[in-house]
Amino acid sequence: MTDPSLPRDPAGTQLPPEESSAYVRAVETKQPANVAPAGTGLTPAAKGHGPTSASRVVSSPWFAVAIVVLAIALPFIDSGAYTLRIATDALIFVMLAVGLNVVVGYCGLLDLGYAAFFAIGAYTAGLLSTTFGWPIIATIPAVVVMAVVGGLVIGAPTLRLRSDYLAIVTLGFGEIIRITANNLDITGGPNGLFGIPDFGDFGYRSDVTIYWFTAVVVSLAVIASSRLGRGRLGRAWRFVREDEDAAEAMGIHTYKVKFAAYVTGAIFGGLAGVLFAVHQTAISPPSFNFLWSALILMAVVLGGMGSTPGVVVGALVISLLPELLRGAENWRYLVFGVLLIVVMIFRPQGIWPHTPSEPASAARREPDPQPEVTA
Amino acid sequence: MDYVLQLILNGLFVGTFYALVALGYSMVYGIIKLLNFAHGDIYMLGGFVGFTLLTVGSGALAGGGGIIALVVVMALAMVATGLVGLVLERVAYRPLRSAPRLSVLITAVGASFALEYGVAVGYGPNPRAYPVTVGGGAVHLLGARITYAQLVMMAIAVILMFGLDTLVRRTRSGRAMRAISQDPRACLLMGVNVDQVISRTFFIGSALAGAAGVMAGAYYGKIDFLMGFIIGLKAFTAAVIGGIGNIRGAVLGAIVLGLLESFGTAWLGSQWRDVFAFAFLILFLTVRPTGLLGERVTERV
Amino acid sequence: GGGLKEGSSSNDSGEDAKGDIKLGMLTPLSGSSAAIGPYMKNGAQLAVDEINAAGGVDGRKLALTVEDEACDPKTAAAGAAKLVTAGINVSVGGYCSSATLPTLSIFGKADIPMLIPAANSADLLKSKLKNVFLVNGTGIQQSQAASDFIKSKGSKAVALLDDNTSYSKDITTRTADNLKNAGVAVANKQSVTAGESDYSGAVTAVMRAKADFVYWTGYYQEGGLLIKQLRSAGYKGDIMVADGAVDKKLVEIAGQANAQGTYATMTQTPATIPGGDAWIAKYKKAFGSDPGPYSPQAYDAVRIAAEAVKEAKGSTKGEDLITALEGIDGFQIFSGKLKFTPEHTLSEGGFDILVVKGDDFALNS
Amino acid sequence: MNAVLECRDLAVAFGGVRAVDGLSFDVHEGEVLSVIGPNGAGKTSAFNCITGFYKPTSGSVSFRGADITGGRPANIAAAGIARTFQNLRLFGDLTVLDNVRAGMHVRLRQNAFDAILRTPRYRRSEQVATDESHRWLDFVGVRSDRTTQVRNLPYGEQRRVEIARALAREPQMLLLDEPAAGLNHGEKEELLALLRRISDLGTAVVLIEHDMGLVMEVSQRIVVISYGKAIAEGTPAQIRTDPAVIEAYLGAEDAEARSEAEQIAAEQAEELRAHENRARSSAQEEGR
Amino acid sequence: MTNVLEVDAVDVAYGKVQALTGVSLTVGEGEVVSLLGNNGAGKSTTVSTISGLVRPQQGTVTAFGRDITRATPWSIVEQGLIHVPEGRRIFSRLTVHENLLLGGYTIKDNSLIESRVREVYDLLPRLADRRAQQGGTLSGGEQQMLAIGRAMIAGPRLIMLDEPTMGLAPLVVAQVMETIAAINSAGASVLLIEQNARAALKVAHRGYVLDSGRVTLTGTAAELARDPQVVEAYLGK
Ligand SMILES: Nc1ncnc2c1ncn2[C@@H]1O[C@H](COP(=O)(O)OP(=O)(O)OP(=O)(O)O)[C@@H](O)[C@H]1O
Ligand SMILES: Nc1ncnc2c1ncn2[C@@H]1O[C@H](COP(=O)(O)OP(=O)(O)OP(=O)(O)O)[C@@H](O)[C@H]1O
Ligand SMILES: [Mg+2]
Ligand SMILES: [Mg+2]
Repeated sequence: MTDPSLPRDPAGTQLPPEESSAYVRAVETKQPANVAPAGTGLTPAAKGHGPTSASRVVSSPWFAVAIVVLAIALPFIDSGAYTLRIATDALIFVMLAVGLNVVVGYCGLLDLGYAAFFAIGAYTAGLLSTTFGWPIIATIPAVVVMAVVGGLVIGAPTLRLRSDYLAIVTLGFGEIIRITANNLDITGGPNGLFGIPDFGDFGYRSDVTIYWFTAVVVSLAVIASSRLGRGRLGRAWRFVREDEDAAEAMGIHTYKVKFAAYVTGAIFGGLAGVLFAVHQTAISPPSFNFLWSALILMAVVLGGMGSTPGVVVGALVISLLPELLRGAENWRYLVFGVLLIVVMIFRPQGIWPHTPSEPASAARREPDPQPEVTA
Repeated sequence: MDYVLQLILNGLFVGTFYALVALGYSMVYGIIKLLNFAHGDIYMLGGFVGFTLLTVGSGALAGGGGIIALVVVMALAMVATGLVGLVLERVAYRPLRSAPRLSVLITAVGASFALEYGVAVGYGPNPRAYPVTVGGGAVHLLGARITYAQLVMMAIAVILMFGLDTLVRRTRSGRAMRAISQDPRACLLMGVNVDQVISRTFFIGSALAGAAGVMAGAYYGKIDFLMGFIIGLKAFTAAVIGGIGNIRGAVLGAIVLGLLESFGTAWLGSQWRDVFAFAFLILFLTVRPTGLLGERVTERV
Repeated sequence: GGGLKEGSSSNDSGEDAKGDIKLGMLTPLSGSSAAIGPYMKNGAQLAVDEINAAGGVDGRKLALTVEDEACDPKTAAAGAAKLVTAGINVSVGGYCSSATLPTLSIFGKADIPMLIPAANSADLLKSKLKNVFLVNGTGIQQSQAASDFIKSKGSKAVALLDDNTSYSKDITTRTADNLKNAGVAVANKQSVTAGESDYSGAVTAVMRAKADFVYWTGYYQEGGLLIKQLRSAGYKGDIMVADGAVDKKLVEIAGQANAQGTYATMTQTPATIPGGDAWIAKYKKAFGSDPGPYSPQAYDAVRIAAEAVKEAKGSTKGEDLITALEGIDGFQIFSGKLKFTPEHTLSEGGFDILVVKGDDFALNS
Repeated sequence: MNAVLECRDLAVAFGGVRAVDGLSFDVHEGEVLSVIGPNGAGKTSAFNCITGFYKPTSGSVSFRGADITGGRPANIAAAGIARTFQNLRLFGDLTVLDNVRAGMHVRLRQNAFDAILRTPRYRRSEQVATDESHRWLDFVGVRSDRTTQVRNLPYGEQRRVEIARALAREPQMLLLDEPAAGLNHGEKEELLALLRRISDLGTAVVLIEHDMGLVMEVSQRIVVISYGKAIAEGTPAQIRTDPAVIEAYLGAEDAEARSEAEQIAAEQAEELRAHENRARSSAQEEGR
Repeated sequence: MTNVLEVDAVDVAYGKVQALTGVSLTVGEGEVVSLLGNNGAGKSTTVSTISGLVRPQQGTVTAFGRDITRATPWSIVEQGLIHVPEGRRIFSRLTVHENLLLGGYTIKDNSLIESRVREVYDLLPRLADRRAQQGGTLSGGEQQMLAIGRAMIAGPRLIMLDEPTMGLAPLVVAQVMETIAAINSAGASVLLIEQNARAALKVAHRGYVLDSGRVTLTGTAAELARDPQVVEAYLGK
């Protein structure tokens, strides 16, 4: 009776009874008037939430330690130039994806121009280090400032817009940044900036040093973004994503909260830009085009919006898959495209979706028979 | 004066092409809120289908007038791209109706890659020159210049816009389309075959894009496998300026974008054109957050 | 892989002194410039096959590995790392300048000489890396040839159009400088967006500037459209294109009538040198199609690499090869006799002026 | 008695429709005030004006002496006014507990860095949030699993969660928009008890309701709105017999409808009397 | 009396949640049948199963003598079986008038639609006042009237109303009940879900009580109104 082609929910439980139109399923859980871009999922009544939720595993300190250890160990396993290069690229992409996840996954703001912040970070670091001779490490505070400024400039007037209008505005912003970098002399025009220094000489091969540095920074970023998603601010993001009006009625200043998400995303993007600039040694506008923004967004959605482990997996897939298909030439993106469709059909919520859950500590300790509450 | 007029004419004409693509974009968006990133590639596909038909049929058409051949080919290409749109919806979008909205964005981008590189593999990555092109005379209007081909194409766009607008606003089907965008489940209870209406919308939208693809090939004389990418983005932008989901808005937005680009080029130079257009768009949306003709409803609480 | 410590590059070329001489090429096989990749790849392969058929270099065969650069810096850098890991001895690739820039340090650290056949931005040389050699004429030389020709035409108002990529913009910027020095007025200079179809904005600007000479430095796709749209807007003056646009397709896209008489600045190619026809025929026989942009340069890059190994007495160590390359003098390549300048560019990068006759470019006499 | 909230000549219009048209009323500290009136009279719109979701075109709202007219919803909520919505507006995808934590948002003392670094302050504050959420859920009597998504709960439970969420804000004033809609008789009784408990906390409650039984039972005062204006105000006993109210709310144009309406009103009055009796007897029991 | 609707031993589950177990009920020609039950008892699920929105695991649904267990929702509508859903489901950005027109989607004859729309306006004049207003901006009560009006355009032979009086003022409740009686006397059968059991049993001929997905009680309206269980749970002594 159950149609095997129907998407299943991640917990492996069955969907509601088969229904005659694909749309019936879709609509049940959606409120048409208030279309949050993050959308909502399957009829989730059937979803089971075990106490071992993925996001809890990932936020446990042991998991974090495991990631860092694994990451740091990689060069001992394979220190080939190619391995390190694509591993570093993938890690930078992970950082971008968890940053965008704050904006899109947590807060539900559709951002199609995220590469703008990546560019701002890369160019700020590149410019200060090449033209002005700063050590790369010293550029980081400047990058954070620039990313925040960028976030303010574009976010301030536009965060009130509804999702698709926000999408086009961010897309436009991304293009503006890229084209401006392409047209200005100080940014090196179409060739961009080159000869960007690395973090310094630590007695190791420079690509190994860069890899290690990236691994540490990205691990910290992943943990930070995962933890950010859980506290007061993280909850507020989700409230805003779910229902802005209801959030307002709870005293949540939705505009400020969106802003916080946007600026947080900007900082992540900017820092990823620094890593990218160092890793590439040369940066130029084509690295920050719309396709990049789209790919980062795809990493977030493919992995599972709002789910840190999912987004990490998504980023690894989106970053490494085309690299693995490198030999396929023009078939490369054909295969990539088809794979994307196939994956999404089988896992519509993403590879490792977010399941709303409570930590074990949140279970009620002792039921109060006679509630006594002081107002 | 003639210069300004020429700029306006340029803008109008470029806007016409954007409009043809934006119409389908907006229709599809209007009904299932999908940012169909593969739409531009359907336009590209239209160009290639037309190319193939014209090449294969060149012998048969050699004698006949190029224009008649073109019209026939365009009709066939519309059917072909319409069907591709149908299949795309069936395979890549329908299975994800219950998924988060952005999941469909992924399959749309996936479909876009698949179409682009499918054509790149099939036809090779080199651009192709169109076998039949429209040239013809030009009208001079107060010193500005516009060709007959351009006039015809603008007329086609306007007619299509009115046709579609009437369809969506006045007919039973159109009402159902708008209703589906708000509450598909309730539509079922009204007796609407939701899947069928959605399929129909994809067919129409894709056929329009296909027609635009053939026109582009015939007018500009060149097609390539990535030609849909930029125009897809522009169509999206145009649809948003106009108020996304709104048919008249799509056309109006496309024309505004065309004019912005035309004047942006003139005032700031080609390299700043898109910066000018996007900056204008951002400013505009901050004062008018739902686009030119977008509905402004006070959401009820 | 090699060790983690500094200096332990994974390319220990000494080890396989007996094996194949490994050549690596980065070229766009996907993305917007995917059309170019096969031309370069085939050109290089032709040289490899010829040399191997003639017994290789000191009895050692050449082996060519091609990686996609997609005209994207990140993909290019990963491709370069992959070639390094594969242990190539010489790099004979590089198409997009912006994608080639990040590969410089990767090959540099691995001590691999680069013979860059297509990318020719002056920025490639700015870091003064000793392993970088440009086998293509540079923007400096091309813009010189262009401005000389424009001046000789007695033009009064020149329009310079590029596609906002580094290659193209480099040429227009230098040409503009040269023309200014020569006292020729640049009436209009603009960058258009590649990948579009409608250039009426640019055309209108050219018409308004009353230009009598248009120089396009982008590729043939847009070049063809531009010529067509200029002509149909009633532009009567001369048009010239740079080497990136020298392709039969330009004529096809623009339409023969429109394209007739269009000039081009171009390094010497098989099509323009005596005896080149034989080479073209050979290419056609091998790959079933005409050679395209940068096929000859890629072919030459491989031959130069082989020559360098020969000069270095069979050593494939980076420094030996670089010394050998710097020492080569008089080796015949398509663009003339090879002798690298101290900056590692061609000393004899003679640019010819071509003109469209019929359906193709021919030498302008 | 002190007024917590004063509405003066509130008006809001949409196109030609004057949803609220010169509405004035006060809410006294700690009272239960019901707002009744025909469908479309402007009750919900009035709530929306008070809570900042609509900007009144004229008139003023002051809360505890401060003018809050046209303020942002979030600021008004932070000032101490909590509300529920006529159509449930829960965060459907989130857990029951998270929904209630939303109400606590403005009271939690932790920042983003605490969350990233897991400081003791963060842990403490999260523990408080969890504990209090449980207490409020107990208070409103939610019996379902609190760690699942709220949309899995039965409708009646969801209504309760929404009230718990509003209460978690610890507001001085709580606005409830038709909390009894869709509840059956037994559930209405439970709601009645809950409203009493809320009132006992000292929170002023403003209730929009069409269920006259409930309204008459629980309110100290009633305001009747029709066409955006208050047409009557008084104790339940006064309102029940006010001819203007019968005219506007229970209908008068049509004799048949009127008799039907009177019948319903009479039934409800009867119900009310029964309730009062019961309440009295239970009070006596407690007294003993 | 022939049955227009027969539901026979229907089971429905949402994933692991068993919503209905062996539910059987009938609606006779010209009858008003009321369905009572607590929150979550499965009333809405029953109606959705009949209208084809939800597929049962077991059992059959027969309408007008035809098996519609696997029929599509739109073909069920075409047969004259109209479901007015819980929560009104007005098309918020269509005007009142357009909402009504959409109710006649399955009718090809435009003049028939028009005359029915006029009838609805006569019956519910408040809708006529607001004909050009967007559905979403109506007050709760107005939306409910619109939902009922919209269903009437289709010319239902059997109309299923899911809590039609929720949120309505007492006067309007009475009006709605009258409207239901009017629809019924015009020939349509009615399946009515109501929390307001008192009002429901007043218009109904027969009724069923659902509890945790099972039919626990059935009888004529008068019988039910007298049943002590029903009085206790739904009528309140
Ligand atoms: N955003 C809006 N746009 C247009 N009209 C509106 C809007 N909000 C309310 N109205 C109109 O204002 C009037 C009052 O609506 P409101 O929702 O306040 O009524 P209500 O008293 O709450 O009714 P009910 O008891 O049915 O919920 C209605 O006629 C409604 O159509
Ligand atoms: N889409 C769904 N997914 C999972 N469970 C559901 C879904 N819809 C309903 N249920 C469950 O099925 C059972 C019956 O629900 P139903 O909506 O039919 O009840 P009802 O009698 O109409 O209640 P109410 O009076 O609240 O409308 C309930 O336990 C409910 O939680
Ligand atoms: Mg209301
Ligand atoms: Mg129900």
